[in-house]
Amino acid sequence: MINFLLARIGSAIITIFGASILAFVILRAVPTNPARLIAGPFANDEVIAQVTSQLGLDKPLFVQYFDYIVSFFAGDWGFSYSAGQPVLSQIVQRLPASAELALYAFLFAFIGAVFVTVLVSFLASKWLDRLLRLLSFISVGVPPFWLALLFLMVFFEQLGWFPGPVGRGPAPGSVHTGLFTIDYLIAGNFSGFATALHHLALPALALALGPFGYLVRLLRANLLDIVNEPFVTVLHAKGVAPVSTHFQHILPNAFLPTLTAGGLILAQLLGGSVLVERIFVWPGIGTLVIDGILRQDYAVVQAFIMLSAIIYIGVNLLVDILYGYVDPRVRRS
Amino acid sequence: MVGVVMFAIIIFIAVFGRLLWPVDPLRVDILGSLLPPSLEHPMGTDDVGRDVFARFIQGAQVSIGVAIGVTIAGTLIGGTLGLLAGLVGGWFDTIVSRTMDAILAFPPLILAMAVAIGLGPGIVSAALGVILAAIPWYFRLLRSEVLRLRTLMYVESAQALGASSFRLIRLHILPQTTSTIFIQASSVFSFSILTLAALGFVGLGIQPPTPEWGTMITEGLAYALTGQWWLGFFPGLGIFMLAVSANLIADRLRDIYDPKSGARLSL
Amino acid sequence: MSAPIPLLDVRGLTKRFPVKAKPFSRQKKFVHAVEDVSFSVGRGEVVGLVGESGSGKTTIGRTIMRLTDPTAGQIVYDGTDIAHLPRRQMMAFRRKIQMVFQDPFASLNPRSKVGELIAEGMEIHGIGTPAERRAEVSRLLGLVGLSAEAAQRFPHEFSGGQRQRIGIARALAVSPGFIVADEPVSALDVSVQAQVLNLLQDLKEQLGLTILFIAHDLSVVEHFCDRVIVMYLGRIMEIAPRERLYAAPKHPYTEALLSAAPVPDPDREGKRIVLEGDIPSPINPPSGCVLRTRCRYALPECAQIVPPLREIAPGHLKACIRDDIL
Amino acid sequence: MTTTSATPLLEVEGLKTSFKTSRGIVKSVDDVSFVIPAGTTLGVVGESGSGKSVTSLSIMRLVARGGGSIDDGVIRLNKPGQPAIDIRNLDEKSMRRVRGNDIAMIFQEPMTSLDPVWSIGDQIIEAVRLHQKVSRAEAREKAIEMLRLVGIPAPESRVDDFPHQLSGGMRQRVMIAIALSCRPALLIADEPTTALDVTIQAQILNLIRRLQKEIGMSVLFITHNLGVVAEIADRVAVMYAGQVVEEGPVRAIFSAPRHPYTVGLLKSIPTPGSSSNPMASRKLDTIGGAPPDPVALPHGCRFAPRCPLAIDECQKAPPPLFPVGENHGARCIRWPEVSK
Amino acid sequence: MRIRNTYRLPFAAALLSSLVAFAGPAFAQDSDLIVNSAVAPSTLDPAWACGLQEISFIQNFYVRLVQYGTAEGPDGTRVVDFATTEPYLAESWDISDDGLVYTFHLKDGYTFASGNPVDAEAVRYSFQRVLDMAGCGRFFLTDGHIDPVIIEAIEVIDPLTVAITLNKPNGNMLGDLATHAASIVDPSVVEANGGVVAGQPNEFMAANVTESGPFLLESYTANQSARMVANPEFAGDAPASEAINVNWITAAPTLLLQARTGQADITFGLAKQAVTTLADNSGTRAIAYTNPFVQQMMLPNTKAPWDNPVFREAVAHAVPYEDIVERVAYGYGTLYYGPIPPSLPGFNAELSQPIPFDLDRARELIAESGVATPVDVEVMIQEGDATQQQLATILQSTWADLGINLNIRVAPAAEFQDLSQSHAVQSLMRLDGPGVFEVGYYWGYDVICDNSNNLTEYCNPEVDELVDQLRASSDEAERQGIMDQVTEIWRAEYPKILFFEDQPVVVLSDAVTEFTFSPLPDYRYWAK
Repeated sequence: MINFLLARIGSAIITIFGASILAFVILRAVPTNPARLIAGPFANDEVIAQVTSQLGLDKPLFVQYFDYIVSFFAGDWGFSYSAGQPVLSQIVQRLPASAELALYAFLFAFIGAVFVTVLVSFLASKWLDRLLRLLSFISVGVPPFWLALLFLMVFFEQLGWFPGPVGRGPAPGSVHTGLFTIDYLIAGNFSGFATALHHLALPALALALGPFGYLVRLLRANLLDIVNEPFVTVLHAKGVAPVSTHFQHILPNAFLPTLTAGGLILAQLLGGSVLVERIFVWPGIGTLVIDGILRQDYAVVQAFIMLSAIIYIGVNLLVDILYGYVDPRVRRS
Repeated sequence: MVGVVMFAIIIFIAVFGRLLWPVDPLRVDILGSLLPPSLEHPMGTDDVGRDVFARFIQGAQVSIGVAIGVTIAGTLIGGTLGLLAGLVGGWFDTIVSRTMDAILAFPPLILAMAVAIGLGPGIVSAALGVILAAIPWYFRLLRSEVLRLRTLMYVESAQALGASSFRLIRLHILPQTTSTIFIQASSVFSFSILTLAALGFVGLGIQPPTPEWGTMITEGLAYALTGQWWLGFFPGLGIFMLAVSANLIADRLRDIYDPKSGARLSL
Repeated sequence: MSAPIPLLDVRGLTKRFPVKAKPFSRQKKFVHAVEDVSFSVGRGEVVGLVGESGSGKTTIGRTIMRLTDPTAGQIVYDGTDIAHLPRRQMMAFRRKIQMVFQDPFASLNPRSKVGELIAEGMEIHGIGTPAERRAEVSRLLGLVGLSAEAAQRFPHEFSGGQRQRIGIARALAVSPGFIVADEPVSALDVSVQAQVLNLLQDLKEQLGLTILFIAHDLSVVEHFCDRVIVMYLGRIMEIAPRERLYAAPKHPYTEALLSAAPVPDPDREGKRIVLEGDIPSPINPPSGCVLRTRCRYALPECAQIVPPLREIAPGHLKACIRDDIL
Repeated sequence: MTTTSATPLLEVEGLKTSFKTSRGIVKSVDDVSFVIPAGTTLGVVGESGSGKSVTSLSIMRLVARGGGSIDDGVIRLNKPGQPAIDIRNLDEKSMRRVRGNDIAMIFQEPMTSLDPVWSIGDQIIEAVRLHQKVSRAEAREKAIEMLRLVGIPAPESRVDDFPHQLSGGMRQRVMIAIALSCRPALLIADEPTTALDVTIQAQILNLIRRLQKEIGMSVLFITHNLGVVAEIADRVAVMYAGQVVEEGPVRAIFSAPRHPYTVGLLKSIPTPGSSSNPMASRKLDTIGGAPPDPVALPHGCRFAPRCPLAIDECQKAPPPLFPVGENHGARCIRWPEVSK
Repeated sequence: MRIRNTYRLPFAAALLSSLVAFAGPAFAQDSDLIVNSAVAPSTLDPAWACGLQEISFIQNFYVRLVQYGTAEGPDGTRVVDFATTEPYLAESWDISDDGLVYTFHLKDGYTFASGNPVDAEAVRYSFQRVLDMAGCGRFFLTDGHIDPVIIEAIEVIDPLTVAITLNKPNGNMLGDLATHAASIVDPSVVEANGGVVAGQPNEFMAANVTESGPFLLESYTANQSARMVANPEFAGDAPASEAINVNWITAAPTLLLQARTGQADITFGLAKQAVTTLADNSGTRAIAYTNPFVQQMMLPNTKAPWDNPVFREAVAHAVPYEDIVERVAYGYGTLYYGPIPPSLPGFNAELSQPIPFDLDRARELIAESGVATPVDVEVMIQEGDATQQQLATILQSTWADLGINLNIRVAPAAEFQDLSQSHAVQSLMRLDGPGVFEVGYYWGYDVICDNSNNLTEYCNPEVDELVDQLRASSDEAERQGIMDQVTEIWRAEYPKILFFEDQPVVVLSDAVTEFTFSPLPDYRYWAK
């Protein structure tokens, strides 16, 4: 187990470094000189040259890379010219909003997918199965930002059931986790909790639908595979009731691969949903990055790319470890 | 079946739309702006009075054209690398696999965005971004296919006859992977459509005034809550139909050729 | 009984597969698939190679075919050591040594026509013109008992036995002198198995083939082979002409194997010697004699030395230190 | 050895099971009848596709999962001292009580027949607790006891192992432990040794024989290996193309078969000891041709197209099972002329 | 060890500041005035700030020597009057006869948030800092005279007296001292946080304020929101509101939504089309003001084909001005043609009649110009600017009939700025106007020769001379004469296309009781 862990962590670190080089090289290809942006429109060449050397942009690329990596892991993720703030503090500020949205979207997608798929496969109704498949295709094919727009037009504009694109709603009085729903619960403020959830619902659903469809497809395929395994016939031959066969045997077996996919999805979501956040004006990392892109504030974009990669790899690593813990085949070998 | 019909409709619109609806997608009619759908303008008009349907048609051409290009390029590059890595092995395999791992460390959309930013906004850099994001998927697929097929008995039996590696690939390995590649390609096609639209949505897509669905949605966003829903709705519908039908086709193919494997790539 | 001049002489053949090493672990682990195996096959002889799973019999066949490279040892075919021959020079031998595979479903490319499959070897080795090859394909199909129009059909249109015939025709297409038949009938139903065995017998007689017949079914080997090599866990236990081996096995493993094989005779009585326990892992084979953990005759010494394969009678060799048994 | 009780433990009469496939309806089992007296072993032999596995799944009523249905026939289980159970007409819940409890089954693939994410102990415990009212701790004790019974060394520690940690032979032992944990009246063994090596096969056959004696159960043993049948069965049913073509005591079947197919089958296997007979031919006797297409079965005798004794009459009507000796039947109109 | 400590610091700081930021909105109260606007400030440093959004935000936290007056506005609101200058920190001032020395007498009792007095030394330090750092602020502070810098010396006479010496007279000096660039910052805080480095921005000051003005910045989340409360220690007039919540909302639908539902009290930056949908909305009123910002297309006069004045005249006639005002500006635009925007003092409507849309005339002029058609021209617009994109699209379509192929190049903000500053594009669109509302300042970069900020590259030595006279003069009549003269010269040369002067629309909720409009919003006068 220790060896397994060390090996996974080792390869994760190598991958992160590979990814950081990639991110660095890609973004340094940008033609515009960030110094000019920082210096402002009335700056003369002298000022621009000053700022350039202040940013270290006149050094060789590999030195810049080295500097960047060293300072990145030292907690200095660069300075956002468009916000006049260090990137790290901006990201730390916005992380809870993205994390909360991601968490709920993930829960909706994962719990929804597992529940619906297992139910449909248990009921073994061809008709329901077709419906579910269709639903999964629809959900995978919908561009999330368009869906967000449709949600707003229908559930906010037409029906008025949910709040419009106004972000997270009122903040709780005391801050513990930065996740509004949790903080409200800690404070014992249930109406606040309901409000926060109300604000979360539409963006989280818009975000959840794609992963939901993906997970449904995956889980469905796995369930079909497992149902045809000989051991299921054995279970029937043992006289195990279909309910237990399905939920105690087939589901755990089919669930394991879904776990990995779930991890990837969570990692992607945690990195901020660039698209949906923008529409719902969610004050998260996604919005920050879009602004960064539009203003060519590359310190922000680069930090975000690095962060996504690290989260992605980190969550993958966690899932692998979890998987090893849950699946006896990996655990003991 | 539904997939094929939907796909056919969109392709038909893309190819013959201009003939059936010969309206210039760039023609501005300022005073006729923001008109709701009508017989004269089946999808309404946009903020400077351009016919949304005409733009929808041209958007279909752009989206499909680019997605096809991306899919083909991704298949060729990723597939070739995968074949080589699986066959040659050794340090080549190690280096390429590591590189692919690094690429896979990025959520696909983020990677495509990074490339599009790095190369400057535009359809070419957006397409390159999507290609780069798609390559590792092909690479992994082909590499594992090669490794799997190499141990198959009929490949060994050809090897026992003295067949060269090249012959093995050409006659015994590559033909077996076509269905897998095709399935993968339709997934990637759907992925490209969605990603290109997403890039357009964040302003990294094609340059106006050429209509591109993702960009059209962004532009329509501002009008969604002032009542002019048609600006963003129809291009979204186009993306939706194309992506869903490509997925349906991929799934059908998978049912036919490879009923065991699940979905492979998602946004 | 004097052994004929060997066509194939295997000396000290060893094949170890590295096990995917755990990171940070010092010693590399190997699957000891074949350990120091020597035997020979005479021209025109049919030699059976029997053993249970993990005995290394299939690995020997694949190594002779150079589908995998041996770790050590020599494979001398007709005077040339082909164990480490470079690709180009090996090509000449690919014509001379051919293989019939176990699974007739998996060993034929489902997308190629039968004619193409049979002609492939000729094509690779540049034998004949396309027309000549077509004629040869028809002849071969006739030889294995299929009609000539089978060439135009795909493998899935044939039954298991027919496919195995196609596999045989494919191997014969390059006129080999030596055939490695790797469990050629074990995937077939009993009645079909008999047909294929008969075909192989006919071909052997007609074409003077030399065959290394790999199998786990003792009665098939007894029926078909002249000489039998018994393997266990990568090593040869016993080599003997079939009459001697089946009548009077000299190695405890052979004895147990023969005793364990079910016989279609409800009246057969007699005590059955059941080998206790599982076959040990080939990654950590027992020291000394690999059988000792399951052998009822095992002595403490058995753990000390690897028993050499020694001749106890003309043409009869065994790897056991005890002569006081059996 | 065989006590011929008045009512056999299992009676199967006129069983018909079919599957819907894309090519048409496949009558996998067509009018199959046999009985298994208590405490005896019936060996069912046949080549692939002959319907032997479907017969066993029909008895367990597990064909529906594969898209099959039992169309006709009677399957009756007579446990001593209890009313007969009509398996075909049982409701699903009662059927579940029969499965694993009265009739247990073991399968060909020991590698895939166990749930990979459950420990073997839990899988035995599950079986025990399904049919017996015992506590978990008691069930665990029982599981360890069963593991010891099937010859797994150190059962106390292995009870928490997972299937992937066991060899094929060990897994088959675990399967047997699960099957026998509720002391079933009938054990159906569907090719239980086919995937195993010959020395392991011998171990498992010995085990089944030993346990059968200890528990006093009947066994329905399905195999394609005539040697195995000869060793384990009291009676033998030979199946061909969905039908039992011959049924009788094991000695009679091997020494005096009355169906041409049985004869052909026996002749086509290499005879052990042939090497010591210098006169023995190197050629085997074979059955010409191939089994019929399951969707286009011959109208008359299904074996007729391959039968050396076939006459025109054989094509006309399906032959019934003729009594050809004591408890011995053969589905051949020319049975008196058939000899080995 | 040392290295570690320095590494740990930024982490801790970031975490801390983020916690503070979470806590920030928590103190928002119902009584707060809510102000929403579309664009967020990118820096809080007065020496570095350039754009409207920075200027209008920053100026609330700092006191300046002088301030603009106010006047009656539409709908019961008021407007800031850039023509008048009133005392602020300075009680009074003397200007030497030659117009070169300005001596200010400061009020006593003003303090920084740190408790330090706002004295003559602080004024000197703040001004010198702006000049040394050489950022945008210097341009405002010097009225654009940076080469050489017009301010020759800043001297502390005594703690309450400071003198500024110019190297040439400038009629608008007091106006410049009322801008954000002349904000008085706390020298002790600046020195403690990086001090002044010539030519370089200060990261601390970019994210923090050293309050000397009417408001304290209670919380600030960049690009998102801020809460400001009245500064209890402020010695000047207290602001009309106790606390103001400012939200920056880039998403147009949200901005509209919050305005529509009354969640925002004051909303800036709504799209004109969106404003029209609020016409019947109860609880809000949309009020249009004027400011001298003009939607324009720069036609660099030195680049072909724009180097041909007749061709420029032709394209100026090929713009459907009225349709554009109706459907792009939705009526919130003023048509004119001249070098002075209508809302800048000195505008002469008589002389600045709009150009008629006349395609036939344009065709004639093109033929006359000798420019061979079809001709390809490129126009750069800024990414995300819907209005510019509409205008470019309209021109593209309209000009296609004239044989002019207009290619649109959409550039992200940074690239846009880079390319326009380096004069590397054939033409570009811009919403542009002066940061100091005085013609001299505006012309000082927009019409005079050899000025990198003159994006039309218009150059007429005769005009240059007139501009110099104008900037030195303080005589109203003389100034008007010069302005009219320049207008006539400029107009004849068609240096650029002027689509319309943009009328800013502010949406006020009915709760708002006091509102004073300024193009550079000053929050002091707002209340509900």
